Amino acid sequence: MSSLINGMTLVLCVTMIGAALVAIRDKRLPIAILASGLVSLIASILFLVLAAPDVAMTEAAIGSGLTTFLFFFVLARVRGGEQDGADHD
Amino acid sequence: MVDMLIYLAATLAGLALLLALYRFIKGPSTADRVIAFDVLTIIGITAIGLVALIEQRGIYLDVALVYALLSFLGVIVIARYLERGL
Amino acid sequence: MEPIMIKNAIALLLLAAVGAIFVSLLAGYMPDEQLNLTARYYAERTAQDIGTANIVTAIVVTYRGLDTLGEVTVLFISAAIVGLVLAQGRLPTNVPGSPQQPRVPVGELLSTGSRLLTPLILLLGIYVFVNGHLTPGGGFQGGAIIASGMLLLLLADPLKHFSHRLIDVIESISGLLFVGIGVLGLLYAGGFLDNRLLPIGTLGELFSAGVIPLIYSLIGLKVGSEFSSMLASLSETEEA
Amino acid sequence: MDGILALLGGILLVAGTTFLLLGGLGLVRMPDVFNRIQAGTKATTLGTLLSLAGIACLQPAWATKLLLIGLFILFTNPISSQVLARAAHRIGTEKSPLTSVDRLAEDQGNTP
Amino acid sequence: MMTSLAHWAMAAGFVLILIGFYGALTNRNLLRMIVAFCIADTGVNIVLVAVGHMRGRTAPILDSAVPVADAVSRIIDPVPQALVLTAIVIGLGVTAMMLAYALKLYEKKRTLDIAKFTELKW
Amino acid sequence: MLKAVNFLVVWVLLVFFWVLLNGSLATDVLLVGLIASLIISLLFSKDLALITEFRATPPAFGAALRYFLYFLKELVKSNIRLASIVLSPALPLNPGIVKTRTRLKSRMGRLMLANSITLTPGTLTVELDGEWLYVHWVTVESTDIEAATAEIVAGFEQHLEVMYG
Repeated sequence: MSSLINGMTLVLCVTMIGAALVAIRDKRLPIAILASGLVSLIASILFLVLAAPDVAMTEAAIGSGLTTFLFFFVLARVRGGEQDGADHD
Repeated sequence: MVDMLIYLAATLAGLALLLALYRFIKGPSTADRVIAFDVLTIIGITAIGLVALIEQRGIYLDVALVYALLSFLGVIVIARYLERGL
Repeated sequence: MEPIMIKNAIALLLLAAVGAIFVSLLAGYMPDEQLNLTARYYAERTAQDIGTANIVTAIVVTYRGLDTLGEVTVLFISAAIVGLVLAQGRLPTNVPGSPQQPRVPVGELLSTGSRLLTPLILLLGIYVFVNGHLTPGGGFQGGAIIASGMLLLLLADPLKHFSHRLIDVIESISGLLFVGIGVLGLLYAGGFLDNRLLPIGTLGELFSAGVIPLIYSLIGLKVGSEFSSMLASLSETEEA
Repeated sequence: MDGILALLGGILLVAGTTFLLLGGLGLVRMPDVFNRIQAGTKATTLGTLLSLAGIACLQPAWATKLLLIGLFILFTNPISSQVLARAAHRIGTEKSPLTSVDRLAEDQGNTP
Repeated sequence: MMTSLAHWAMAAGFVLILIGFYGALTNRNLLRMIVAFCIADTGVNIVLVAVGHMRGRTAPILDSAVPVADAVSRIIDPVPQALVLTAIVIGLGVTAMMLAYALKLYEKKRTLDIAKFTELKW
Repeated sequence: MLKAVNFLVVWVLLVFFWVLLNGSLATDVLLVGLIASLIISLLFSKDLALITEFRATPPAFGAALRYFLYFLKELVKSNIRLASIVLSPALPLNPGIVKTRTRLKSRMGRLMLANSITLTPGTLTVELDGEWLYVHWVTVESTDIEAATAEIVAGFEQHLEVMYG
């Protein structure tokens, strides 16, 4: 079944890079943060495919979970500053 | 036979993943993207189940448990942020 | 905007250089067919020396236990800095231009649901760190899950004041016990943080692998309370 | 006997992922946020439950853990959908022009 | 060149690192820079785990699927995994500190634009 | 007295959850589970008082079983209906948010009701305010409060009323 695993990896990699591009390019900060959470989420499935369940669980609980929550807590405190420095490009 | 079915299932799940990703990139509102995020997490749970099945390792399922928890918490944090309750 | 153009060009140039290095690394990479010397040692000896089913746990808690102690210390310091930075000299919150709106109250469904789910999430966290030597997971993951449960409490009842004292007490006691177990290992077993303080038992049972379940539980509690205090200090900045 | 159980598992798995695909399709086709919540998260919940059941048939030893994952999803998913729908309605997310009636907005007095 | 799973994952990790660097270098909003940093962090972790992966082997956890006797021939390298585990946890600590400082700077200056912080410029 | 009963129920349920999680009944697993659940139920049994709102009488158990079966039937039925909507090229929608009324008083029962309504596709609880339940409906059949209540809420409510009152 290694071809199945290879195909899965490809789809996951494409999804992850797409999400990363959204995270960098999108003008709205909440969406950028959400996209970076999605990158972590997909990365954690990728870790599982790479036979690293420990890392997958850490990434799911910490990288995708707590980091995103921290970002949103901070974002709720800086309302009004989301668009700062976005005047170029 | 069963192998064929597993292949088919993985293909369908992959297509669903790409559809949800399309919605995530397209938007238009933040709430739409949150839904797409939730759906992607749920598809991720199925994907974890499939990986566990293919690799024959039951211990991978612990990660799926954490996922089930995270999709819930993430959506709630973002929803509370959106309605200015955080 | 000329300077920004130049800046972007420099950034792209830098990225191209880094990208070239990455491509050459990738082109020259050949996956190993055999385990290298260190990994082979761990794979052969873990089951009999340490008694954990999860070899990553054996490396994190025992073989490289000192690093983990350092890691927990770094986390503690960063949690303390977050608290310190956010606590000192804050401005009055009602600055003109940002009208202070009352918080939207929590719906009944969320408050009922979170009451029901918080204990389950905490129990899941405990399961993850108690079984750290058998299944994927361990103190750090379990601690993160416990902090997520605390976050749910915080979300469902934003006005409820977090008991910082209790969190601090749990944090310091588990830290002290962690170091204490390490020192006991130095005195009664092979060295600092040696897990053979307790009998190793049979592979695959909950009470096996010496003191590893105990150490991982302490790490879980400590990390969980550190993350919780980070979350709490970030969320309570308005009231302080 | 074992073969029949495995076959049943495979069929359940395919049925589950078909629902996942339908959920994804609904997510793309539906016109506004609320309809997307309906199509997206509900169909995928059933899809995941069916897939988990299929995996349980293929590997009976994992049944308890899969049951637990299923229960967790079954309980957490509706709560998160409701909270999200409430937030989306509160911030006045655009509704599709097809929407025939909105009693909640009428009762809150803020006609969008 | 023989491609394998590890190659794909490693390429994706490298791409993520580049995307993260690009974002951190071109954005001027503090929080955006932190987001980009997190993405680069994830990319580094993926590359590290991919280095430890070996074709046709399974996770370094001994149970009924992997008996102790043939562990050496069945499991992958556990050392990178232990390293990455530490890296992710420390990554959260670093992110939390960066966020706390960003919040503090915002409270002082009411802006998140990095170009507005001119005190340390020369 | 009531407090003690509540505490014991919470403890037993948490231990049951723990056993499911571990998938084993070995003594050491049980011992750790008992201690962990004891600590959690000491901390949270006050918040979890709503678990004991379930009336532990024989008719209530019967109603719980019937409720579960009815729920499964509705889940599959409405999923298939929604699938047919999604697959049809014309996308026959008539969405809207209708107002319905519930008679349930217990918090747990109301949560279960809202969750069941949400999990059956086609209907989604948006807001629960007192006795009023605002439901988003993909294919609105009637905007009248009583008719919508009969269509959406009544099926689940009749079982939940026996269970929770």
